[in-house]
Amino acid sequence: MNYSHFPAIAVMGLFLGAFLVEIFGSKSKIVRNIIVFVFTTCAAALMLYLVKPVMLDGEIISYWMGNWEPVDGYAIGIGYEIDQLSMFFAILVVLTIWLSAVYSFRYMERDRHLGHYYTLFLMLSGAVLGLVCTGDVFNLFVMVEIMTFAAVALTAFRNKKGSNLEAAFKYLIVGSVGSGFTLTGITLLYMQCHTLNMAQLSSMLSGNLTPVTVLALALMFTGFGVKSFIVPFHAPAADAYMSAPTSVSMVFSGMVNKAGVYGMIRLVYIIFRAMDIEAIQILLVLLGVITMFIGVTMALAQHDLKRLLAFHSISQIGYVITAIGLCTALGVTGGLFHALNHTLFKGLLFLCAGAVLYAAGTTDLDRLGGLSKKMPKTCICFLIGAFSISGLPPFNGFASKWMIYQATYEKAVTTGNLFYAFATVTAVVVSVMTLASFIKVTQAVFFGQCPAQLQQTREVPFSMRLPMWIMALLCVASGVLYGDLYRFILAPASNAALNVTGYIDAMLGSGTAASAGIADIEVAKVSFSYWNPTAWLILFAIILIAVCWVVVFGEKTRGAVLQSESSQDVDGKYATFFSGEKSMHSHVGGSDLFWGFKKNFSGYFRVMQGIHSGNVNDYALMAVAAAAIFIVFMFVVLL
Amino acid sequence: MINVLATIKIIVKTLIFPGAFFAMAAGLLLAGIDRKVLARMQKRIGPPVMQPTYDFFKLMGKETIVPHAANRRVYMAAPVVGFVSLAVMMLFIPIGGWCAFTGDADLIVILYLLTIPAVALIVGGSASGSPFAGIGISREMVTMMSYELPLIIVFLAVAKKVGGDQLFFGFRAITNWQIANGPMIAQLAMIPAALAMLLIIPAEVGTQPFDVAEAETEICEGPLIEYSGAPLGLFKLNTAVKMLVMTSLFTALFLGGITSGIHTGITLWGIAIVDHILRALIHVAISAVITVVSMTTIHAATARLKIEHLFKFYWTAVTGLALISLILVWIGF
Amino acid sequence: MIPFLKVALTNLFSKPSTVKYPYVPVEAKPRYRGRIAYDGDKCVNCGMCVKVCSPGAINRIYKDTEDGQDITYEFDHTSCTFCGMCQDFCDEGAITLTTDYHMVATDPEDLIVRGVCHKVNPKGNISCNTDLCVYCTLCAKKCPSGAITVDRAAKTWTVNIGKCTKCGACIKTCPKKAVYFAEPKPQVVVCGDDCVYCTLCAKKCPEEAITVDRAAKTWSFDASKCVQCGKCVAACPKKTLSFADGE
Amino acid sequence: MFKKIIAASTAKSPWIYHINTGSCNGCDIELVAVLTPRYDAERFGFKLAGTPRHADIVVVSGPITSQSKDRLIRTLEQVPEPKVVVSIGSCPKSGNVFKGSYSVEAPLDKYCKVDVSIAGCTPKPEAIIEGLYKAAQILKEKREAMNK
Repeated sequence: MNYSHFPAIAVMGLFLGAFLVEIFGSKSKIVRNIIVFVFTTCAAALMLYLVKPVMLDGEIISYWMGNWEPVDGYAIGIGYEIDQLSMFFAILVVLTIWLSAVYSFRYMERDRHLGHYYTLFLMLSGAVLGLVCTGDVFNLFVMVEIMTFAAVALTAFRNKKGSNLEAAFKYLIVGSVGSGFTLTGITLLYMQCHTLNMAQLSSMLSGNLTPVTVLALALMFTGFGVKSFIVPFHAPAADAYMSAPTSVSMVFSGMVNKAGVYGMIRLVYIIFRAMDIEAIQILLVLLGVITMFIGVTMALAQHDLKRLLAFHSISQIGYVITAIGLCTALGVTGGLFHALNHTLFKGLLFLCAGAVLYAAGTTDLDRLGGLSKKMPKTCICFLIGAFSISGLPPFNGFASKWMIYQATYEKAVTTGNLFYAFATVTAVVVSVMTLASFIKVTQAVFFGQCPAQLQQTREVPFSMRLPMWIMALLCVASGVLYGDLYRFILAPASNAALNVTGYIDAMLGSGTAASAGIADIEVAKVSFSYWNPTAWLILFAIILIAVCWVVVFGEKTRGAVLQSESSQDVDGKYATFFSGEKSMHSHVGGSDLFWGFKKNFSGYFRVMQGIHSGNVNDYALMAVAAAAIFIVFMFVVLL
Repeated sequence: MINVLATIKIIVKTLIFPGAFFAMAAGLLLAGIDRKVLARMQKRIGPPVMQPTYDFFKLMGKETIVPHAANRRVYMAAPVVGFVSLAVMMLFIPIGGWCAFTGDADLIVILYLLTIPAVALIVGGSASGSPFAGIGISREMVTMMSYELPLIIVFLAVAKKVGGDQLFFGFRAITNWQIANGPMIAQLAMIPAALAMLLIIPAEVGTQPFDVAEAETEICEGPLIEYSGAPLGLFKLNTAVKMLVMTSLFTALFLGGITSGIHTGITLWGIAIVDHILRALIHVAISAVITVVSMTTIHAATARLKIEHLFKFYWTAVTGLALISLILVWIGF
Repeated sequence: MIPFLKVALTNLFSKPSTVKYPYVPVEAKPRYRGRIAYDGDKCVNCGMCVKVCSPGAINRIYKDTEDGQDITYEFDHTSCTFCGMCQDFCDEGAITLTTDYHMVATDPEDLIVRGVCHKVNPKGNISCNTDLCVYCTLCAKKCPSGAITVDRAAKTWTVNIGKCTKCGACIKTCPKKAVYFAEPKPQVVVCGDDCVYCTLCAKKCPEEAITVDRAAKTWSFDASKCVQCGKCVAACPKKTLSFADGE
Repeated sequence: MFKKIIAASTAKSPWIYHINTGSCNGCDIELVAVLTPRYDAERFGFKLAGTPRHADIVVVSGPITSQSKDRLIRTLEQVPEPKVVVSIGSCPKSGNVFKGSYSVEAPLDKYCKVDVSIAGCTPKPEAIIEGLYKAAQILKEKREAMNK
């Protein structure tokens, strides 16, 4: 079975699906759902079939569009190249697409024009899958463009609300500023090296960095920075995530900013191999740390659930960028693992937010409350997501964050540079603040007292809960079975990122890399002393015994006699204690928590309000200013 | 075939010696000593040292009322999860140089295991649906945010001191290093870090000046307001066991080398029972001394802080202390 | 913080200042107003304590006996404020507030102090020896039920037998010892001068001790038959008849 | 055996919750004085609890003004089961000098069974300790009664 065609088929299939849904989809719901389901599932099947050869056997698939083989060493046609790194991101992409599609069947049923919705959705997924599989720089840019415009259109999908249109407009402007920079960078590269194939570019650029290529690097660095929403460019992302329908914002946080990160890795690790220079590493780590901190502090101050989750996506991307910026084996593995985990738990959290929106009609933290008794399953899923993102041990957030701390501090100790230790400290503090903001959400939305108008909320239908349960199980599984995950998926992916020779030889025939003088970095076996799973088995044994005790003991207690459904008229023994008063509705909402923290940081928050002013020209100005800084920095450092 | 003796040994370790039972007994004992010494500092006789044990068993006997607004499952499960994580933590902290489980467990793992009891209290309080609890958990969260920063800096300083240019986060490495060149507290550079750690312990356990979250007078015991009977007993037990965990963490990090010289060699069924008992006793004695030094004296001398002062105190004074020692270690003291 | 630390550490090594109460008996200060002790014999049932007790914690239960009354005084400690007013106003010193403070009870009965005062009614009525009396009106003021009226100008001293509870307060206070319980002389009925000889008193008298002759306008009284029932005095339309002491 | 330990320790760690239904604060300061170094009720395990949910002994002071009546009833209901009600001072039992006023609904017995009453208009701290100690014994008997 010649599987080298599969990536191309998968990408084209998705675009074909988009086309078909546009034609047949607008008439009947069932036809539309079937088309979407069929195409997403077959794309997923095709890509997952490739996991065994690429990941386990270490084979790199190279496929030339239209059979345009490279002519005496020069690659002319568009080449698709799937190495372990792109396979890793492909798994991520495919998983997110499938789950979001299943979720949106019931979630979007109240909206109109669903035909157009699914077209844009399939366009977006096809673009990102294409972006991940391509080996050609310009094809990468084209896919980025399709992704951006599909994303902008989806953000403005519910165009009745004015704020959605404004958010889409902002995303469009900043997105195209970024794409502009990327395109200029690519043209400069093409002018210099007369080729667009990444492998060839990398072999030609490995030693001789001329001013033109350095400018190209700086511009493309900004371009991909914009796409992955790191700090100077993160503001439109927050609005975009909030206003897009939740099944789409899950795809945004799971896939779209990962695509930006993938572009960044390709750029810095493979094409320019600029990571050996200390200054670039410090730049990336600095950007990551700032993104982390600003993302989480802004999230703490939010009043809306989806906006809070958006800022958390930005801060978690900060984690991934910091880890990747370290350029050590453990760092890259940690970064990739955190990217995977982030897709899982952030997707889960967005799905739960969607469920709350679907059931309760609003995601405003001040007007929600006490939903855990009305929607118990969503509450459990949300708790699993919240505990994984804040990195509590049994869940997956802990495993990847732990690796990131180990990597940053190992880097600090080996290079003797205190800056990395500062990065570790910020990472830990940001992780606690993440926990704080999710405690705020659980208290504001799920626990506490239920306002009168939310008494009738019911649990969301099963087809929305299925993706939630799948993601929750994946979160727990990747947290516990983390040793095997590392062996089969993470190690090959991080090796592929660090060692370019395999990538080049696969595309242009063996030996070209050696001739270009690119030596293979001996990737140190990742030595982390994570505690072995037997300790975990005992923990689970204890928990099991304890839970049975609680259940058994639970029966004996004369627990709450569930009086009439309306919770307000319960009085006497089982009413909450109001120092004697009759228990009335007084719910400690999300916005009045963490008074002590906000008071101490009031100066900082005033500055933040200034930066997130909300008008487009500020954001565009920030993007261009950042590009200028990067250009100056690259010239000073690289030449 | 899992060899039976090993599993029995693991189960015994988990449930009896350093695990649940030992943690419970030693924790309640430490809490009793803390209350007794505090009373003596106020020139009064004070309760018997077994008082927390009596409190625990009395609460076990009380009726458990689950308020109507509470989410029953989470409300009942929260204290149990808290206790389980504390019991597991005791397995990984070396007692007198001997680790129940793999010696190379890691400071970061301990750091995160420390957050689970606090999160259990928070989620439990939030699940009880009372507005007082809402305020209580927000204060508990800010307290956690405030002591986490200096705690990680202290850990990094210790790891750097032990590791030199490689990275050793594991307890076995720390203990071996301390056996080789004397307890960490004797090093000049590490004294500020030890001081910072001593100041962190009361905030983590939540004793008087820093128990803003469970202020009896202002917000009627904060998150624990709706709890009664067995769950409340478990939460009180969690606080006591946290005392034991934090003090034994301090001993492991800063007084490592002292107690590791005990080898009487008398073995029973292959387990050096006598060594374990001796080690446990010395360990609890040291923990008691540290409890008195770090928690009781501050408790007797100061009044409860406001939450913003607590946050400012930890992010300026205690973090400063920890940073001094980190920089000193970095320069190569 | 430092000074408190010093105090705390010094306390740590000094003896605690706790009084181990249940094992070391603790006596209340001498003038502590604790449980009420009531001495029934000294009490003369003058009722001043009941009048003066603000929460009304004292109540009396009467039981008639052949020569007087048995009055049980109940002091309810659960409603007493221990102000000590009853002790101050009791001239006999029958009520004293002891220094016993152990007033803890599971059933309220234990907190009620009871005492019985056997009151023997003195035979005669109060009367005043006019030559010793200097009309200083002290006895009138002292009388709890206001039975005595003294007119300093007219130098008259009268007593209202109905109101008098025979408590003897006046006897004690009279500086000249002029007031005394007079021997109960056989009462004699005396007719005033505005009698109209309507013979009503004669008809009312059950023992026919009074004979009236309308024509001769004469009124005569036979002391031996009289049983001092008082019907004649009540019946006289002109209110001229009244008791007086015979010899 | 476990039941015996629970019953024994119920007597040894009674937690007090104080309800002031309009008292002149004489008894309130006296009750708190009991926890000071001189009298130190903590020797017997007494501790002031913040909420009725944590309470074993409920100490009621004050003549139960009409404002505080229904709050008193509700709070008494919220105390978990083996509980003991103690009236301190003479106000709760009879309304003391305020008896007969339009706003005083005095005897506490109307609302719940008073297990121990400590008389004295501000009873002496030693008397309070004695009363609380007796209340702790009653608590133990109630706990044993619950076992059967």
